[in-house]
Amino acid sequence: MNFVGLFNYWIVMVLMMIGFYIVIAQGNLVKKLVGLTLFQTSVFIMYITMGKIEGATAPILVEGEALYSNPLPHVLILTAIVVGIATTALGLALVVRIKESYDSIEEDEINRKDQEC
Amino acid sequence: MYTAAAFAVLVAMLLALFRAFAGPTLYDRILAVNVFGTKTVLLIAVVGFMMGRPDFLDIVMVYALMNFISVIGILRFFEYTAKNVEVREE
Amino acid sequence: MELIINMGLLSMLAMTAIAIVRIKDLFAVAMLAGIYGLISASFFVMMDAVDVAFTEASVGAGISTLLMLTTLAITGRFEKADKKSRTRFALPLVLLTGALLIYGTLDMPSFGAADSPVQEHVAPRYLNDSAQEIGIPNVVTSVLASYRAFDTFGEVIVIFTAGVGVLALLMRTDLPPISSVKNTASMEEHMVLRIVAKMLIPLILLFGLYVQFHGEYGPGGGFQAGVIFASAFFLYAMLYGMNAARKVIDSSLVQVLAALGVLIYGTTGVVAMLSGKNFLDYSVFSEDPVHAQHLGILFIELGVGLTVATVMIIIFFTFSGRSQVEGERD
Amino acid sequence: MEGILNIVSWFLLVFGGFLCISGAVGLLRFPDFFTRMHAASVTDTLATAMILIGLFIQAESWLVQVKLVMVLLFVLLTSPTAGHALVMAALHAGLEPVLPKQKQASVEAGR
Repeated sequence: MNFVGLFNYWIVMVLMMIGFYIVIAQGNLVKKLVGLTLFQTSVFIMYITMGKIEGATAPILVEGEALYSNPLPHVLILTAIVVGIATTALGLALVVRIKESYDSIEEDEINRKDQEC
Repeated sequence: MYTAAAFAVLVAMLLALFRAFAGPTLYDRILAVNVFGTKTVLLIAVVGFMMGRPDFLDIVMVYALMNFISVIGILRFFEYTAKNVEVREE
Repeated sequence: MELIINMGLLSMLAMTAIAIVRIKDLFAVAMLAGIYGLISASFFVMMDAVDVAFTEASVGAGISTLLMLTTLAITGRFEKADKKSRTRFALPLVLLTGALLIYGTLDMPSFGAADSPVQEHVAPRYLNDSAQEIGIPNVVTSVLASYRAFDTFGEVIVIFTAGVGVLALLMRTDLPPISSVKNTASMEEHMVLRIVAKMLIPLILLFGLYVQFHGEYGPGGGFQAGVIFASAFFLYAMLYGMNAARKVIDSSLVQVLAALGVLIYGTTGVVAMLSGKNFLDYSVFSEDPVHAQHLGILFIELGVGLTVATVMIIIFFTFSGRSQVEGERD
Repeated sequence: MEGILNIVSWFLLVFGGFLCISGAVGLLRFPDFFTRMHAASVTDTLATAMILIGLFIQAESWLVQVKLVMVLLFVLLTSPTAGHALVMAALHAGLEPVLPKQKQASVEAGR
């Protein structure tokens, strides 16, 4: 088995699953958003890993370098990071509103209060 | 020798990470975050030289800046919210 | 050696993620998320993605930690223990999915291979031709701002919309006028911090401008510059209190500027259309095609920087304003 | 000349690396927050200065050297400030150092 060649992808999958676990198993809404961030970052790492070429250098052209890593994943991920923080902020804003109307950010308590009404 | 320095910084990062996991007080964690940030600054600087592209020191600057800002932020919000909260966790 | 650093950083990422699962103190979780951002940004530097590392360092380690903490100031610090029933269901599901995904990776091209499918389509064209067509050394910027500028336009609008959404959810119109409130800066006792910050803020703003306009030649550009620019204002607001910051930055002006950034970007495209070219075809700006590309990239990076900076300021100030109101109510 | 500079920078880099590790060991092993703070902040500043100066000697273009000096100044300005703020916050929050038994007794007697 190609350990060195696939190690990055395995870590990506582990991180992805940890994020997934937090989202489905833990009830606190802020923690869920942290889990989403973990998941998101694992995808970033996967893209960037794919763009890397052994022995290449960063895609900013200089004299005397012939081999550059793939710039396209960098562009996609760069914008994705900023969009990610914007959407996380939106999620956190929703959490604040939920806290104000339910006085709790635990999923179970919110569900229970919903059923009581 | 870049290799030696980079490796040493990496080990230091690992140790700081363990302190961040262990706590026990929140201030220990903040300290660990701060140390970790400074070590990242060093790592990126050394790695830039190691890979032969030392003109990326702009990134190092951002790391130093963000490290400072996040420590200030943590302190501010901690003081702001936790005036009456126990220092020790749990 | 680079391989060892890579693996070390990745293992640290995994350890941090596991610690995040286990720790119930959400303040500590926010801090670990900050560390997670720092590590992944260092990893991006190792993978030659300097622009991405730039963005992740400022966003993942800086801004998102601050936002989490501001939220926690309102929602409370501790999390309830996990429910047994739920973990019993979740753990096997996660393990199964993970095993399937890892089985899937066995067919992936090996890390760093120069002949993997990703490298063989459009990337060689960008790398070989962008020097003649666009004339700037940073290929990431030329792809971002010229080849795929329409895509970036979409991203900018998403960011703008998120800012509008946060405002719609959290804005208070009933905030008392500035002069009537006592300045409730919680860091009044930190004299040293305040003086150092006073020295740093102009430098940070200058650095932000450098990143904005040097993005064609080195790592950087509108996205990163916007975040750095905004962070100077965050520093001011954190150390001198929200009221002082509200005096410096008029919130309605910031909202107008956020829209203006999108407008600059869109206008650049529409001008090209009105001159009979395609949307965002920069060749209308000048006779010399390379010069025209330079001008076009300058305009849209300006739009991006403006929108990102102002949206970040809007988000942070709206959150902090909310927590300030909450604090006074208690 | 070249050779001497190389040796100096080699020494600075390696010794800076050593200081990093020793500070981190202190951060991990010391008994309470204040001693950990001491270990971390003292070595942090020195190690950063040493490594950055070592790189400064190796740098080939003046632009890189200017940037290194900027980073060094920035770190020298912010790192002690953050440390100061942190300790002050901890003291205000009522965190107390762990003292040896006799000292603890004398402190309590003094109250």
